[in-house]
Amino acid sequence: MLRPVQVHLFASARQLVGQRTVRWTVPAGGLPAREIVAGLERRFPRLGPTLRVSRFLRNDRYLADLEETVRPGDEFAVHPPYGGG
Amino acid sequence: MLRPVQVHLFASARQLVGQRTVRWTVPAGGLPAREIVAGLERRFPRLGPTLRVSRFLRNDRYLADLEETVRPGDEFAVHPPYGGG
Amino acid sequence: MVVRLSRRSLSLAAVERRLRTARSGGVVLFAGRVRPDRADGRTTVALLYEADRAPALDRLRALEAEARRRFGARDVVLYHRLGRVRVGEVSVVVAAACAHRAQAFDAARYLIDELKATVPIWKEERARPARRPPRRPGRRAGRSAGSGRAR
Amino acid sequence: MVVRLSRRSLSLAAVERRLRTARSGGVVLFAGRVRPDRADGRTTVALLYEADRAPALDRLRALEAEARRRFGARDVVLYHRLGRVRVGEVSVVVAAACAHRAQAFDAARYLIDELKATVPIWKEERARPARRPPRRPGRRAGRSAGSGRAR
Repeated sequence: MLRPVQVHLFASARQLVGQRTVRWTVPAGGLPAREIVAGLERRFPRLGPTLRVSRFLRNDRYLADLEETVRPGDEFAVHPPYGGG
Repeated sequence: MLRPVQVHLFASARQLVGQRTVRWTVPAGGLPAREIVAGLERRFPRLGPTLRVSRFLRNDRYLADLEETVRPGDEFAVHPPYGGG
Repeated sequence: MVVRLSRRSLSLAAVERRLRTARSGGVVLFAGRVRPDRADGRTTVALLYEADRAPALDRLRALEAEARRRFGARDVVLYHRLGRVRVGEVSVVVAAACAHRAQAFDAARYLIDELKATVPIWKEERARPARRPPRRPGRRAGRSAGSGRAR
Repeated sequence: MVVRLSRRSLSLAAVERRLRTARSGGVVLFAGRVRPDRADGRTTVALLYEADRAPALDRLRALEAEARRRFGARDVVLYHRLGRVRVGEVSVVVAAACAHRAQAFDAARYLIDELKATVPIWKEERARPARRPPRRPGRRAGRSAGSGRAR
């Protein structure tokens, strides 16, 4: 049984979706990150504008690009623009 | 009896003269500050270079210029370049 | 070096203890506090801060290393509060100890600018409406024991 | 506002208490400490600070007014120690609380630069010679009980 990808949503992304974490099923060989992002927008259309200004991480590392493969059991994070301080 | 001017020397000026305060006799009508400064250099020749980079105060106020009159009983201060911090 | 994300409030005395490196001539510290005024006329009562903790700590440690490399910082403090921080409280502290003051100013400025732009921390406002009539000093006189603050 | 010349050591906690103005978004603080290293290879053990007290306080108050005028500083601390200050101790603190951080950085930088250049305070070094052999850990074993520090 394949473990899902855990998609962690922060700040405005979390508020728009109403959930902190979304489970995402991917095939055994994984998916390019851009397909996860596109899938999120299809499932949560209001998230679109936020996704276009967000950064993405796989297992706590920033993605080099959206072609990076996301595999079953990975953690995937959506970071809207930062606002600390 | 006329009170002397108290000339207060700070930092390198004090070290060169070896005294913190020097008494200076001026006539009842006072003297322009430049004559006090010239007199200090005559009396303490090693003080010359320091006097040329110092600022002067009369009664805790910076002199507008060296023509300002210094009167009996005044306090006159010699400030070499500052070095706080 | 101190890099910390914490729900607890921070005193400058704690920062001072961390910056006792005798060879550093200058320490510059920036403390950011929650301000009450908002552009829309409402009044902020608190900010809620959240972080993506592991990558945030990684970024803070990278900023510390960069401050050492670029500005010769000998000691660095990077501290951000998480959770609810009320108006007037300190939400963030950065500090850099360097041999000379110009470096320390540049390092502290770099650290707070980069922290705000590149560390995964977010804030959410808790505000109350504008022009709320002042409350009477006789407290809890009516039926409501509510504090009047947004949650 | 605090403008002070004092022989007593200063804690940042005391500065913090003075900067509790809730409306200020950013506080920048500079603390200058006595450094041991000298250009000539000797080692500073302490600095002796003196001031011409009345005009120094006048100048510090003028700097505070100027920081308010130019940078919108809402609270200012200007503190300088006098007398003997040992290596590693803080000799000067300036701090400015402003609505925004850029102003606070500019104000603090202005205050320390102007303090050094225009306030009648002077320092005199107390140093010991270069390349002194390290002292043995067995202290006061010989006939001399001297500390080896210059006075």
